[in-house]
Amino acid sequence: MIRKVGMKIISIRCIAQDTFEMILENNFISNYAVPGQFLHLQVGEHSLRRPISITDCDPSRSTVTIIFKINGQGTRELSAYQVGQYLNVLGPMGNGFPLHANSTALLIGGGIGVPPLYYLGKTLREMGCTIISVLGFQDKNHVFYENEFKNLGKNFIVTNNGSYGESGLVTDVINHVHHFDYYYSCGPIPMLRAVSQELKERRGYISIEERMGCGVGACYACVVPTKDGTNYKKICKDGPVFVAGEVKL
Amino acid sequence: MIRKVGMKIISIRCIAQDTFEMILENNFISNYAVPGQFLHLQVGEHSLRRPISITDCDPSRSTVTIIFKINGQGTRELSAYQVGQYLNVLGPMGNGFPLHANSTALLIGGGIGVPPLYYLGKTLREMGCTIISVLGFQDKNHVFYENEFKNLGKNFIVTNNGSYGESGLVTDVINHVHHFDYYYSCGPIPMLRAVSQELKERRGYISIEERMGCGVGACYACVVPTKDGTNYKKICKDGPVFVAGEVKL
Amino acid sequence: MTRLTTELPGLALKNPIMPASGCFGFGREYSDFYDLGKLGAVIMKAATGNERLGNPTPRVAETSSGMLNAIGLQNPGVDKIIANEVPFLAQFDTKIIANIAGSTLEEYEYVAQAFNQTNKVHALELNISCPNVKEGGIQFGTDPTMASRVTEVVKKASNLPVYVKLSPNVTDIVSIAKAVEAAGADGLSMINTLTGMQIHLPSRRPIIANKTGGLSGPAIKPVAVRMIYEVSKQVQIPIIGMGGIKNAEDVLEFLLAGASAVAVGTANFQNPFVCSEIINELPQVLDKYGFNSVQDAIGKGIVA
Amino acid sequence: MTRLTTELPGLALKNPIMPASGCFGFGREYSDFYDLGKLGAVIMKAATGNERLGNPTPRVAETSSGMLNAIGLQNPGVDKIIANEVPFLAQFDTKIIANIAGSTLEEYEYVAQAFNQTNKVHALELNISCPNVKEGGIQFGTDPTMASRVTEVVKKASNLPVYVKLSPNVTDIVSIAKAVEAAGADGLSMINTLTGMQIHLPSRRPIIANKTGGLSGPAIKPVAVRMIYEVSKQVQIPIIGMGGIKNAEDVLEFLLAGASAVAVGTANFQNPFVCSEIINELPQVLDKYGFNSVQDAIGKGIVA
Ligand SMILES: Cc1cc2nc3c(=O)[nH]c(=O)nc-3n(C[C@H](O)[C@H](O)[C@H](O)COP(=O)(O)OP(=O)(O)OC[C@H]3O[C@@H](n4cnc5c(N)ncnc54)[C@H](O)[C@@H]3O)c2cc1C
Ligand SMILES: Cc1cc2nc3c(=O)[nH]c(=O)nc-3n(C[C@H](O)[C@H](O)[C@H](O)COP(=O)(O)OP(=O)(O)OC[C@H]3O[C@@H](n4cnc5c(N)ncnc54)[C@H](O)[C@@H]3O)c2cc1C
Ligand SMILES: Cc1cc2nc3c(=O)[nH]c(=O)nc-3n(C[C@H](O)[C@H](O)[C@H](O)COP(=O)(O)O)c2cc1C
Ligand SMILES: Cc1cc2nc3c(=O)[nH]c(=O)nc-3n(C[C@H](O)[C@H](O)[C@H](O)COP(=O)(O)O)c2cc1C
Ligand code: FES
Ligand code: FES
Repeated sequence: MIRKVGMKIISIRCIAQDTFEMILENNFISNYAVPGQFLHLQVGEHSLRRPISITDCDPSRSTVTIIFKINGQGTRELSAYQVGQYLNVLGPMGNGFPLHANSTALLIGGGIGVPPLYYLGKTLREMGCTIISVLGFQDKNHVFYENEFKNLGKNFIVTNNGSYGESGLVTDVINHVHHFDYYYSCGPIPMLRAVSQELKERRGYISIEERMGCGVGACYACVVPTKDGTNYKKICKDGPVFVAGEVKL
Repeated sequence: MIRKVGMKIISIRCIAQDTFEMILENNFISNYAVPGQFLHLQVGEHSLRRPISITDCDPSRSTVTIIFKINGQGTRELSAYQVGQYLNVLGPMGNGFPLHANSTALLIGGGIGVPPLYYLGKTLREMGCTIISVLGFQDKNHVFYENEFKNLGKNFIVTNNGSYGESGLVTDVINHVHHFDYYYSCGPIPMLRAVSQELKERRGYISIEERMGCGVGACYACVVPTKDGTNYKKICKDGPVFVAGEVKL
Repeated sequence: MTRLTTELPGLALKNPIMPASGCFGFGREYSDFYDLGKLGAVIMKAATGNERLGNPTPRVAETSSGMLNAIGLQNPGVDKIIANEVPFLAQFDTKIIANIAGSTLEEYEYVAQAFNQTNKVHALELNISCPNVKEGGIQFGTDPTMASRVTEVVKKASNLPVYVKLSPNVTDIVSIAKAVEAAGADGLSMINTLTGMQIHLPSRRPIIANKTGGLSGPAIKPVAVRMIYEVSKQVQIPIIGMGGIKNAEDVLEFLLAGASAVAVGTANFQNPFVCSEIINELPQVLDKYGFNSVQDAIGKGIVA
Repeated sequence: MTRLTTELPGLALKNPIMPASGCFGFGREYSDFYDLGKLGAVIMKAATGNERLGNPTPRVAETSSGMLNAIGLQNPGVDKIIANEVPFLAQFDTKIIANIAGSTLEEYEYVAQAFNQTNKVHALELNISCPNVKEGGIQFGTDPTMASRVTEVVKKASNLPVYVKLSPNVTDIVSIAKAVEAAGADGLSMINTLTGMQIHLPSRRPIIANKTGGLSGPAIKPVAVRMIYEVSKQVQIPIIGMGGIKNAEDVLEFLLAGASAVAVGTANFQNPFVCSEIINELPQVLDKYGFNSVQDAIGKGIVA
């Protein structure tokens, strides 16, 4: 169930270039959100809300963490919000990742696709999974949450220009990872396309982004064609998580 | 000379129903503004600025006081600004009241027309004038600055419903005040019309309001016809103060 | 509650508030937020003869105080809507208005007939103004002759009252309104979106994959109010007003301009409760500005 | 600075930025804020044959991300403008564009001739689209035949390049653009304001005394970009683009859509320095999005 809630900003800090981690307080969301779901944030008076994935939830402290990158006017304004202010939020939105206990999971994230994988990895870890993560960033200055992911298991960082970790694309690294049961990927469409091509023999899940109107499934803004092209899925309601191969990227 | 300045909010308090006094800090404005001039305030992202009269200036503390009433969305938002925030301001705008040293001045204000008369009265007082003020308000809850005006000289408060001071309109009181050299009036157009009719044999000045675009004289939004109807004056640039009788109300 | 009632052909509404077509799907999603029985009516998303998959994405873009959309009439087709969606909405104590679209006169006719055969739809809203359909949709809405032809066809095809939804992208909206009135329209719905475009600087391409999209939201409210005012003085049939409504004061502005009821579109995206909240606030707003009832406010803008 | 230059008929501009007509008076007031010599050009407030006193007040109202105005072409008349205002502007190292308006063809002709005789004005902007003039102004702008007639008359009356300013309140702006191009226009100016209305709830009256007014500001930007894009693909003459520009990124959006230069109107009211600031920021914005020069960006929106 989606609710409209006020979420109090508990902390906000810059964790990488143009990238902010914000901790929000709300009992309902922290209790009910599952990995892969997102929040639909009202920023200022903007006509449309901004979808931002859930990076982590701590029901014991009633907190929800998000990580966002300044991408335009709305995220720029969001980065200027102050501790103590309330955000008008719809959530939790969409469907989470299918979770397979006691499996080995390969998490493949790119840029602002990395955040939801942290909550996913933490949850899978608690379910007895082995976690391997491959995270791609533009360059050294954009890397975030490396330690957090290291705490979950084996971790590779890849930067486009090689300024940190491996050099190149996440696909250059996942080539060498063979021992996993499921992969979970989130990032820009070209990356998801490459990843699902590369791993087309493997079982996996991808999380997709698209510009949204309502965020609840009513306006048909955020659709993605199904594999055979005969139909559309709504990312906000049927997704954002899909079985790899289910939709056409 | 008009400048665009940032004015720091030093204090804000509710002084009557829906009525706020705000003290702003800025050296340039506090030094150069004269009674009758106004500030052109940017509130949030509103497309048009809000003209608000100067209630007082204290060059020694670099402060400028304004008083405004919640009248719509912009003034409502302004009342929610916090101490320490900066306001984006154009000022000082328009022309001040002509000042006659050592004269007796009758100040006639109505509602949000009262604020500029305070700075005027204070300045005239310092120039050796005797001040009589007649201030009209809707009702008891809307009365403000009574003590401040009492400190300048004789003061009458009039409320429409008689809930405080005299009952009726300012014109009911000014009828009885005969000993003055100049009158100075600011308030709603119907009041100014009645006042200038009532006092048509006397010398006086009125300050007028109109919806503004630029505030600097470029857009021709804020005009008022001259007495003979053959021309227009711009309130923002030629006014807001006019010799009574100069323009058609 | 009777001070909120408003009466239009086929639509005795408990209040003048309805979600606008395309901004509320078929109501399911919003039924999780509040009881749809609270609404005066629900205007369904556009129905076409067959399923339509709509335009490629991105389909929406944000603009200053508004948004662009080019959904492209994605819908499962009238038959599936009647089978799966109308029965859902019919559970609620509200009126159902079916928005119908097409590329040809025959398609409009087919869709109108189909809705006519259900006894659950209370009125048709004839979408002759969707700027996102290439095959001719836009033509129907910008030419008085075409507009009256499609109106006549739909009137013949069904017994339901027909509200023709006008496009604002025209030189002379009054002549189109008069033409469809003469052709038998029972009411008007106005306005649809203004055609607009936004270019994404990094990619140098229009954000909307369809290049242009329909501009909606508070940005267009002054255009809507002007057009409703102009048309209401020139026609006898009632108007469902829309375009940028966000709150109960906006509703009153539309009533004063001449609308007999209103629809709320884009504002649902910011606040899914908006229609319900407006219905709650409307009585106080009527009080505040001295109106006894909705009926009392319709067309009461003073333009002397 | 050469990366900012742009060349239009009669207007070799040092940069593409000019204040829009009616939003900058005759420059005097803004010359207190910065050196007008910094501007690519100044478009003067509309001039008519005789003095006009304009409309009653209120003449402006605020809307979401925009404003309405109905100034009603108040101006001292072309002769006084030439005597008192043009010499003032001519002191600055900038181009002067005279915006001309009229109620009759003869009035347009008279005003054009008068400006032609000064050798200080570099181009005429033909205002056939002011929605606030009742006697026919609006007609010239919404009908292709009328629009081309007035263009021809003005072209004959002067040797100055003529930019025809188009109204967005039309069904088919491309046909009007093509008509005035055929009639000899040297360029287009677009867009003028959209006609709108706002009702003041306490008084139940339109805020604007003239009832309707012209909507400008960021609210209309998507409509402007769409129209400029559509027209630029269909005509050979250059376009001065305007409608809601507030910053250098907006300027680039208009260039990509097909404008060769831009005008900034409403934004001057919020920020009197806006034109000067945009000129300062433009080089960085060109860098950011990978353009060498203004010239390099014109019409480079990719619409495949
Ligand atoms: C399901 C989902 C989860 C996301 N999770 C995250 C996250 O955890 N961290 C993060 O930094 N970003 C995330 N994004 C992307 C984020 O929504 C955009 O970066 C953000 O909306 C940009 O807003 P803006 O105001 O800065 O940009 P502007 O360009 O000013 O936005 C204008 C409009 O376009 C939309 N928009 C622009 N870019 C995108 C985009 N990439 N995806 C969707 N809408 C866009 C905005 O929402 C807004 O409606 C997610 C997107 C989706 C769909
Ligand atoms: C020279 C001058 C001095 C003023 N001094 C004061 C003062 O000292 N204290 C005070 O409380 N008010 C003063 N006013 C009135 C004040 O400007 C308006 O109350 C204020 O602009 C309303 O803004 P809003 O956003 O609350 O109303 P909205 O109705 O939301 O405003 C919409 C638009 O209309 C304009 N507007 C609305 N009402 C008025 C009005 N009465 N006069 C001018 N513009 C208006 C706004 O500026 C804005 O552009 C003065 C006005 C002028 C012209
Ligand atoms: C996402 C979206 C989809 C729309 N789909 C339709 C539609 O299918 N049929 C229709 O007649 N109007 C459609 N409209 C137009 C709205 O019904 C309404 O006329 C317009 O948006 C103006 O109202 P608003 O400003 O309140 O949104 C759509 C609008 C939006 C924003
Ligand atoms: C107050 C005001 C006065 C205007 N006067 C004129 C005018 O005299 N002649 C004209 O061609 N356009 C006039 N316009 C239209 C502008 O030049 C411009 O085309 C329009 O406002 C869109 O640009 P903007 O959104 O940047 O303001 C006026 C606009 C405003 C806001
Ligand atoms: S955003 Fe409206 S359906 Fe997904
Ligand atoms: S507000 Fe522009 S001339 Fe006065």
